[in-house]
Parts: sequence; structure tokens; C-alpha cells
Amino acid sequence: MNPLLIPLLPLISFAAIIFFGKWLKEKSAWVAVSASALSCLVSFKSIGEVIGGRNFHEAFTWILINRIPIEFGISIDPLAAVMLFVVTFIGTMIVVYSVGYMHGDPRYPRFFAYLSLFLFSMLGLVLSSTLVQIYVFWELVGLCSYFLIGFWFEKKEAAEAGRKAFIANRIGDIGFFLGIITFFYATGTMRFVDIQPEFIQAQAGSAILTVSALLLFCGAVGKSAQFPLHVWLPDAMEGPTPVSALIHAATMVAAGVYMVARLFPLFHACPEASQIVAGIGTWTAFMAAFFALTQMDIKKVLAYSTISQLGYMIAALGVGGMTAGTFHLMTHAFFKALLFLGAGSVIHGAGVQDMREMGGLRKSMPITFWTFVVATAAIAGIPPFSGFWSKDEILLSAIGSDHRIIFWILMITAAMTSFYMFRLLFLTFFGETRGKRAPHESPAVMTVPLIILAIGAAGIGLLGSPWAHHWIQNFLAGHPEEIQMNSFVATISIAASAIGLLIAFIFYILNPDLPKRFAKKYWLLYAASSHKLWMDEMYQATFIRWFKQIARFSFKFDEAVIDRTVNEVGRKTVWTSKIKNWFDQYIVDGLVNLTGRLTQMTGAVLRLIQTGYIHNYLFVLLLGVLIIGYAVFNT
Amino acid sequence: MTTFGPLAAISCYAALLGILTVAILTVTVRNLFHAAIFLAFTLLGVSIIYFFLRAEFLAGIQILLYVGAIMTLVIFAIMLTSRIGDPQVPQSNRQRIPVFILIAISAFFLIGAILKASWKTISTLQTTNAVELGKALMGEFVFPFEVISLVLLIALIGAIVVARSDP
Amino acid sequence: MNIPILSWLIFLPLSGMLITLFLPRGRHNTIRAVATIITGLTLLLALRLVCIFDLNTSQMQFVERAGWIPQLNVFYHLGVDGISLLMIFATALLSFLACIASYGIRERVKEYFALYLLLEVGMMGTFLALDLFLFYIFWEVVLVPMYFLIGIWGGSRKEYAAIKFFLYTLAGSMFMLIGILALFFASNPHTFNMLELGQNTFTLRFQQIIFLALFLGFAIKVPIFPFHTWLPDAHVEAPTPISVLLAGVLLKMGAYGFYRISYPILPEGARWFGPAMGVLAVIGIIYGGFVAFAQKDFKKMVAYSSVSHMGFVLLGLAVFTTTGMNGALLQMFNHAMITGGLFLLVGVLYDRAHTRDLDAFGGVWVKMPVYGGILVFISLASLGLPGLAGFVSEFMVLLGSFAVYRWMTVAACVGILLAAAYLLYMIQRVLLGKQNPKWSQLKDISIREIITLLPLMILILAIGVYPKMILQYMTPTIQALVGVLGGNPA
Amino acid sequence: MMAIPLSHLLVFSALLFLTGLYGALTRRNAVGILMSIEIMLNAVNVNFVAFAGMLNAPPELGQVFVIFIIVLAATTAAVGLAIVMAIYRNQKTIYTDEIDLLKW
Repeated sequence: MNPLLIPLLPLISFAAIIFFGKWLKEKSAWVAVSASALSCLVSFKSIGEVIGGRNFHEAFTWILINRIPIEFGISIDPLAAVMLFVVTFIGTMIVVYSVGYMHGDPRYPRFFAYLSLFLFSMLGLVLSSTLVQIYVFWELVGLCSYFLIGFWFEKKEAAEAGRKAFIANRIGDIGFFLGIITFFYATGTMRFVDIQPEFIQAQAGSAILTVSALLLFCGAVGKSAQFPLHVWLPDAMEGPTPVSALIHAATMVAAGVYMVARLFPLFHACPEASQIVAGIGTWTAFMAAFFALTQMDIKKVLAYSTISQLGYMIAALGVGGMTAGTFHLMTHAFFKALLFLGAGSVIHGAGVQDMREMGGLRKSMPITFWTFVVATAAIAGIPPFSGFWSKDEILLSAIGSDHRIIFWILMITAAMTSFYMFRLLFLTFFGETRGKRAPHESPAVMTVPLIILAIGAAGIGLLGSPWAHHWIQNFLAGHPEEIQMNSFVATISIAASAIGLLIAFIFYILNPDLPKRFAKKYWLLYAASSHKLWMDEMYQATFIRWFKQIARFSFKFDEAVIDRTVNEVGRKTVWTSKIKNWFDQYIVDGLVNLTGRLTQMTGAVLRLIQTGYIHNYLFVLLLGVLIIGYAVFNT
Repeated sequence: MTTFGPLAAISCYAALLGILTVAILTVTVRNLFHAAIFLAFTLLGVSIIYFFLRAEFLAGIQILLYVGAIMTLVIFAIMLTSRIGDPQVPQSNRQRIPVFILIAISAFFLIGAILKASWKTISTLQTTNAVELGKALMGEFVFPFEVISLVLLIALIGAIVVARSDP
Repeated sequence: MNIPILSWLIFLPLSGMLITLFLPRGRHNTIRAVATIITGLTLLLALRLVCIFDLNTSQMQFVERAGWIPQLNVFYHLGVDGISLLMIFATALLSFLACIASYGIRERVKEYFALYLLLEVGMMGTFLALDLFLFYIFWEVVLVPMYFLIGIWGGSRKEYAAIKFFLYTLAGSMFMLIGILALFFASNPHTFNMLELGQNTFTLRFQQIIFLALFLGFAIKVPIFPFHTWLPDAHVEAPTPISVLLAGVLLKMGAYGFYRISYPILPEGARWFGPAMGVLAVIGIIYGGFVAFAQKDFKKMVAYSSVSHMGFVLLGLAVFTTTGMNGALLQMFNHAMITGGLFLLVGVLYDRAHTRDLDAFGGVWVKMPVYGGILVFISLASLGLPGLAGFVSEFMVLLGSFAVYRWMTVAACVGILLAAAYLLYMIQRVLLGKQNPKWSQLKDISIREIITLLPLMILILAIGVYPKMILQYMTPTIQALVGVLGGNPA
Repeated sequence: MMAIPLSHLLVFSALLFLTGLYGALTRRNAVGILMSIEIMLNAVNVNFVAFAGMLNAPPELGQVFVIFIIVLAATTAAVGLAIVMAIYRNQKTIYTDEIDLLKW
């Protein structure tokens, strides 16, 4: 079966639902489910072939630039295979989950149309063979994200959030776009198959390459919500929860990471760029984790946690751990999707998003609770759950490449991660019920994907464990690598997780008053965290305000200066023509009028003869005849 | 040079004088209806002149058309426009005297010119008949004849249109 | 092929105009049908032309030449190459679609369609003429019906807008006329023939002056910042179909003038002015985007977005590379499709709500789902979403310009961001948000209106997915032109 | 045998014509004017007939024109009287010195 089917199936599903959604109604969900499931099956086959060592590449010429063909095509290598697996598998799970979650929505078919379109775009992105193609699908996933965030567009916040996401992404994308152009000028190619270490290394050292790497990274900053463009992702939580799980946790936001991993040889050849990448990743990881500590909205916590984890991946890529970053991408996709779906299940069951109104859901929602526990353990880095292995890998590559500061910051972040995740778990599922309405467990169509994902979140990390001989790392690197499990790193990592868990336990189970006192005592710190360092407000007060002012000013300028000049020229012309008119009227025309008036006066005299009586006229006629006759006869 | 018997000649001159007299009466009498009667006599007189000149066909037409048709029209018009016999109403306007002077001057010149001219007349009176006239009309003068007939038609329509009471 | 297909393209609408003039005044449906059939036949002719067009040559094709005013060496001289072909196709297509969209005109229908067809004659002639004199005449022929179409069927300030449009563009064409006459007298032998003029060599100083004169004429039409202010007024006041043609075709006439006259005849002058044009283009892109963002009137916003998008055309023109100029030409075509579509959509909404105030709407998508979908689709094309037409041309323009003007390209990229900002802001204000109860009675877009939009959407998608389809028509001609310009042939 | 010379006939017709002219110029009544015009036309006809009989030319020539003139006189009378009727209806008079529509 042709891998072309992988993105094509969701596209067909999209077209079918968009055009026939009116008739399909509830059935449109199953169109989407079957399309994604089939696409998943086809992709498994392709992945199998890649594992067997046969990479896939097929392309056609899209346009010719300077007689260099720019191609569109499909290429599957190990990196793409991993992403393919994540996207199709988790995608299918989430589509199934949505069948239950979105039940009863007035725009039910449209939701699945968007989901299908997203899957198509995401798969196109993953399978891209050139930079232009990745950009094309990059924008398309952004578009789907825009649609899905603003899915409940009657809510002003949702519409605003969608736009914010799109614009923030656009800012990054402009960098990406310029990066593509500069890269093309620096190297003359856009094909990923050409971007091999040897090829790039040959041109290393040129400033334009570094610039292009940084510009390309801008795209990742936007899409993967890195500092300073991270502000859109928390707002994106206005979208339906499955969307948050699929797009804003598992797949799309990871596209930035995927892109950097794709271009890894380029970044590897530009150490300055790599440093910046690592720095931004680390700072984002830390900052987002810090914000997550005090959030009260269950989805906001998860959103910041996503940003933080993405920071981890970016940092990993920055310090040279390409396999580590990709590995974390995969594990994170599983547990974060699970977390979001769990949160969705909680929201579905409890009807609220604020954790202060939850609590004690453990008994009423057992399946959700247990899968949530698995996911929390995974993200907190408790062995042997998946997060532990990949996070360990990242820390290892940080220390391995001698980035000590980054290592320690990431370690602290790990502790914070553990703390806020367990805080979330305790606040939601433990203690007494604070909600107003009776919570209930979600239907099977939602819980089954939870269970499947929980199995994945628990076990997927083992692929990269010493027990599997670091299979995933070897697969990604394309050759067997000797990776030593560093017991020092592992120990500290486990300790950090444990500390986080312990503090959360003390704060929220043993002594529930402690957080409040703590917040009062360190109020500045608390406010900084809960207000996200006031970055939204800062942007609002600076860039956005400036932007609007420039727009208003330009318009004023247009009206008051440019248009006024035009009108002024017109008015001056009218003015001069008025002078000319005066001259014309009184001098030139005066002469004419004088002639006319003379004629008139003569006429006034002559009209006295004009009696209007026919016999007078006849008389004169006769007189005339006589005179003429006299004249004739006299000659 | 036309020759008549003396009686015929005398009666002819008498006719000419009579015609002039009724014509003058036609243009001067106050009562318009009377003027119309005098006009009829004038026209009849002219037809008599035609007889003298041996143009019998024309004389017939003259009587039929003028005395028969046109006079009827004129009398109808007079009847329809009232205020005929009112002696209070002057029937001629104020330029009578100047007109008369002009006419007199004209007459003086015209008669002078006529008498002064040397007319190349032939000895015998030429005559013709209806057949010749008909041939001339349908032969040499067929085009003006057709035009005239068209004019007549147009005048007919025009008269109807103009005289219709509502536009 | 023996029929003079190019003459037919001009005289078919002309005959349509005459037929319309002889139809009885009250028979609105007959008049509409005649106009639709005539524009439809013209479109079929244009399609036929596209089919039989030879892709492998940069020469003029289907040339027709006949003496006209022999004393002045003026010829009735028509021809088509890769540059004009696209414009002719766009003109025929938009004329047809806008004709269908004109069914909403209910006053003085006969005069409207007569003028409308005359407008098409002028537009076709402008793109087909190879004789400067003929070109100038058709150029002015466009002006007159446009003046009446805005001035009679326009909105509340129609007289002001029509007069402004007319005088402004007339002032521009005056400069153009001076340039044309100067070219005539400077050439040896005296000729108005564009192709022969291209073989003359003029001194640099002469080229600079004449280029400036022609530039003013074309720049006002494009319109290039700061000559753009007639555009928003004219757009806002013009009836919907006329806005479509104004944006879709008339603006292209200016840019087409660069391709057809300024560049081949005055290559050195063009090169000398290149950087200045680039700067104006970038200012136009950014400035237009910012001003569009500040608009409250839907149509005005689209009008300013035209200023921004036409800036890309100028930027591509200013770089003298095949990529850039290909991109600019493609951008002209795409802009015709996209902005034409946007204006049609504004018209659809205006017909129902009788307002264009963006803030007055909200939540329209709920009541008009199909309309919302189409509006989003075309807006996305306009903001340069990859996979749709606008992206390809902007990408090519920027790729082409980067080699020449680096920082200008970077600045122009901001324009892409601005496009996203103002279009999404528009979508949010019109379609999204809480449903305004005032518009709860809105009917969704009708079949007729969909028919006017569907061809545009198909083309936008097709070009976006497979641009080679349309690039193949223009590449040989552009390459030859770049060769003449002595620019980077790559 | 007495002869009536052509000149005598011409003098007669001239006098008849002038009589008609006098009437046309002095009559106040429109119908009167029309009648005077008929007299003038008859004077002309007399002239024609006299010429036809006494000059060296085909006699039909003069007489045909007389026929034409009679026809035209008839049309003049018809149209003229129709106009008189119309004027009378509109102006309530047919006295020419009470009608100055020609004056602007």
C-alpha cells in the first residue's frame, strides 16, 4: 500500500464531511474514525518497512526556481516514522474519544471535519520531503489549530484565543519563511535528503547559515510555544479538550521540535545557533514549570506543563541530544495526551475546570483516576514509567555535552514538574468533594482510549531503556550507539521527582492550609507565577498597543496627509480655476456679453415693428416686393 | 390677337368689368356672408372668361370646384365663426389707406409694364380639349400630377387633424 | 485558426453593448441574459485562446495588424504573449462572474449593462494592444464607463468618489501620454509600435525621464503608495461587481504597463529606478497592511489590503529576476481572483445587511455557514496560506527579491503578518463571537452567488496546489523580458 | 369683328389680382383673407388661360397648370379654413388684429 494513502485518507474524510456533513450528521464521526484508523494501519506498515531499513522517498516537481526544482513529496525515515506512529496512533485514539466528548454539539460534523483536516496536515508535515512543503503543512496545521481553538466561536475568549494563536504562530512563521529563503540561498536546496551532516558541514562557518538556522528556529519558537511566543498556548485551552490533547499537547506543538530535529545537521553545524536554541529551551522549561505551580484551571496547568516539556525537548536538541529530544517527544505525546483526555473526562464528569471546585473524584471516576495516576507518574519521571526514561536521556545529553547550568536548571524543573503534577492529582481526585454537581464516570467510548493510552504511557518508555538495549535511540540515529546509563543522573532525577511528590503531598494532603500561608508569605513569587510574569499584560501594553497605534496612525496619516494632499491639489486647482473663471466671466465673456447686449438693445428697438399681426407683415411684404420690383425694372 | 364678333366682344368687356366690380365688392363689403356671395359671382365670372377663351373644360372645373366645393367650405366656415353681420364690428383694419396707396402704385407700374411690353401673340386662338389635357397630365406632367395628388392627400389629413376638436 | 480571435475578444463585448442599447428599456431579464451570454462567450473565447496558446515561445502570438491612421504610423495592432494571456483570461473570467453578480442592480439596468460591456471592451483592448496609440485609447475607454458606473450606481458619496477616480487617473494618464508622445518622436523611424520601440536604444537620461512619466501613469493605476487614496473611496462607493472589476482588472492594468511598455522599451531607466520602486513597494505593503487593520468598513479594509498586495507585485517587478517577475505576474493574477472574491463576498453580506460596518456584525457564521466557509477560505488565500494561490506568488516574489534587496524582503515579510492580523480580525468581527440578534434573519448565500464564487475558489486552490499549471504560460515570456532587462536571468 | 388684345386681358387679371391683394391686406376676418386669396389665384389662372390661348406654345401647358392651381387652391381653402377653425376654437376670435401669436 502506498504511503500516499496515509495523509490522503483523512483528507478524503475531511472533504466528505465538509460537503456531506448535513446528511451524515452523527455518522460523520465514524467517517473520521475509520479514516484515521485506516491511515494508522497503513502507516504501521510503512513504519515496519522503515524498521526493516527501507526508507521511502517519492517526490514531484512543484515549481522551478532558478531552474532548481522545488519538490513536493513523501519521505519516510526513522524520525518521520516515530512521528508518524505518534500522530496516527494518538490521533486515532483522540478521534475515538471525541465521539463521546463532543456528543450533542450543534456543530458536531464540522468538528470531525476539522480533526480530519488536521490529521491530513499533520501527516503531510511529518512526511514532508522539502522545507517548502513542511512550511505549507506547517501553516495548515496552524490553520486547523485556529479553527479548533475557535470552535466555540460564540465565546469571545475562544475567538480571541484562536486569533492570538494564529498571529503568534505567524510571527514565528515569518522567521521560518525567511529562514527557508536564506537557507535556499545559502545552500541552493530545500530537500531534506540533501541536508546531511557532510553536506552542511561543507558550508559551516558562513554567517548566513547561522542566520538561517536561527530564523528557522523562529518557526519552532512559534509553533512549539517557546519563550517569548509561548503566550498563545495557555489561551488555546479555550478549544475543546480533545483538541487540546491532540493539537496542543501531543502533535502540532511538537512539530517545532520535529522540524528542528529534521534540520539537526544544520543546527549541529552552527554551534552559536545551537547555544541559543538550548538556552531558550531551558528557560522555557523552567519558566513554564514555574507558572504551572500556581494555576487553578486544570487545563492551564497542563498547558504550562506542555510548554515546559517542549522546552525540555528543544533544550535537548540544543545540547545535541537529537535522539533524546525525539524520544521525549514520543513519550510526552502519550502521557500528555492521556493527561488532557483525563482532564477532559474530569471536565465532562464534573462540569467544571477549576480545580478548587473538584476534589474527591477518585471514587466516582475510577478509570479516569487510575489512568491519570499512570500519566502523572510518567510526566513526573517516576521509574519505570515512560517519562523517566526520556527525561533521563535529555539530562544525560546535557551533562554529556558539558552544559552544567542547563543540566541543573532542568533538574530543578523536573522537581517542579513533579510537584505541580501531583498537586493537580491531589486537588482533583483526593480530599472531599467540593463540586456542586454529582460527578459521573465517562462512557466507554472515552475510557477505552484512556486505557489504551495509559498502557502506552506506562510502557512506551521501555523502548529506550537499557532492557531494550536503547532500541529507539539506535533506530533514530540510524546506527547502534553505545549509551551508558549514568547512575548519577538517574539517582538525582529520581530524587528530584520524589522531592516534588513529597512537597505536594505535604501541601495538599497533610496540611491543606499550608499553600495559602505560603502564598501570603512569598506573595511576590506567588503573584509572579500566577500572573505568568505579567507577560500577557506586557505584550498588551507594548507590542499590541503599538501595533494598533501604528495602524490608527497610518490611517490618520492616510486621511490627513496623503488624501488631504490629493484633495488640496484638487481644491487649489478649483481655486485657480475660479480666478480664471472670474477673468473669463468679466473680461473675456464681458466682451462677448457686450456684443450680445448691443444686439439686444437693437432688437428691443426693432421689435417694435414686430407687431405680431399678420396683415402688417403682409403689408411689409408687399412693400418689399414693390421696392425690389422697382430696383429690377430700373436697371 | 383674339377675334370675336362685336357683340361677343362687348359682352366680354362687360363681363370683365362686372367681374372686377364684384371682386371689389367681395373685398370691401362689411357683411362677410355677402362677401362670400360676391366671391361666388366673381368665380362664376372667371369661368365665363374661360368660355370666351375657348377653355371649356377649365370653365367646367372652375364652376364645379370653386363655386361648388370651395364656396361651400367658405360659407360653412363663416357660419361656424359667427359675429358676421354685426355692423358694429369693422371689417377692415387700419392700414386700409396705406394699402390702397401701395396697390395703386402697383397697379400703375403693372399696367404700365403690361402695356409697354410687346407680346408675340399668334393670330388664331389656340384651343385644346379634355383628351389632350388628360394626355398631358398622364404624360409629360405625370410627375407633378402625382405630387399634387400627394399634396392633396396630405392636406386632407392635415385639415382633419387640425380641425379635430380634441387633440 | 483563421478567425481573428483577438479582435473577436474586443468586438464581441462591443457588439453586446450595441445589442443592449437596442433592447427595450423595461426588459431587464432580457438585458441581463444578453450581457451574461456575451460575457460568457467572451470567456469561452479566452479559454479557447488559452488552449491554443503556444507554450514554447516568448514571441507575440495571434498577431493582427492593419493600418489605421497611416499619417501618424498608427496601427491597429493586437497580439498576445505569456504576460497578457493571463490578464485576458482574468478579465474574461471576472467580467463574466461580475456580470452574474450584477443581477442585483435594479435601476437603469439597460444603461448599466451597456456601460459594463463597454468597460470590458476597454479592458480587453488595453491588454491586447501592441500599438501605444491604441493602448492609450483603450486605457481611456476604460475610464469613462467606470466613471459612470461609480457615479450613477454607487453609494452615498458616489459623485465625490467618481470624480476623484476620474481626475486622478486622468492626471496619471496625461503623464503617460506625454511619455508615449516622447517615445514616438524620439524613435527612428517614428512609430507607436511597442515591439519596434523596444529595438530602439535611447540615452539613459531620456529613459529616466520617460520612465518617470510612464511610472506616474501606471503608479496611480496600480496604485502605488502614495498615489493610492483614490482606491478606497472608489471601492467603497462602487457597486459590488464594479469593485470586483476595479480590483481584479483595473489595478492590473498599471502593473501590466510596466511589463509591456516601461520594461522592454526603457530597460536602463527601469534598472535605475528599481531600488526606488522596491522601497515604495515595501512601504506600500506595510503601510497598506496597517491601514487595513484600522478600518471599520469592510470594503475599505479590502481596498487597503489591495494596496498591500499590489505592493508585492511592485516588489517582484523591482528585482529584475525571473523568479521575482514570475511571482509578481502570478501575484497579479492571484490578487484578481482573491480580491475579486472578497469583494463579491462583501457584496453578498451588504445585500442582506445593508451595512459594511465590521463592528456591527458578529456571529454571522451561525446563520450563514456556507458563506462563512467561503469567506474564511478566500480570506485565508488572501493572507497567504500555503496550499492556496496567494502563498505561491508571495513566496516567489520574496524568494526573488531576497537575492537583490535583503532588508526590504525582511520588511516585506511583515506584510504577511499584517495580512493575517487584519483578515483574522475581520473574520472575528464578522463571523465569530456572539450572534448579534439584529442579524438573526440573515439568509445564507444563494446558489447564484455561489456560482460567481466557485470558479474563483477552484482556481485559487488549483494554483496553490499546482502552480506549474499557470506558471508554464508565463515563464518563457518573462525569461525573455529579463534577458532584455539584462537582469539576473536566473 | 372686334378683338380683345392679350394686354387687355392681362390688365384685367392684374387688376383682379390687386383687388384680391387689397382684400388680403385689409380684411380683419381670417375667412375674408382666405376669400381674397382665392380671388388672387383666379387672377393668375386667367393669365395662364390667356397665355395658353394666345402665345405660341402648346395650349395644354398653360391649362394643365391651371388645373394644378385649382387643386392647390382647394387644398389651401381646406387647410386654411381648418386652421381658422382651430384658431377660433383656441382664441375665440378670427380677427387677425386680435391675434398676435407671432409676436414673441
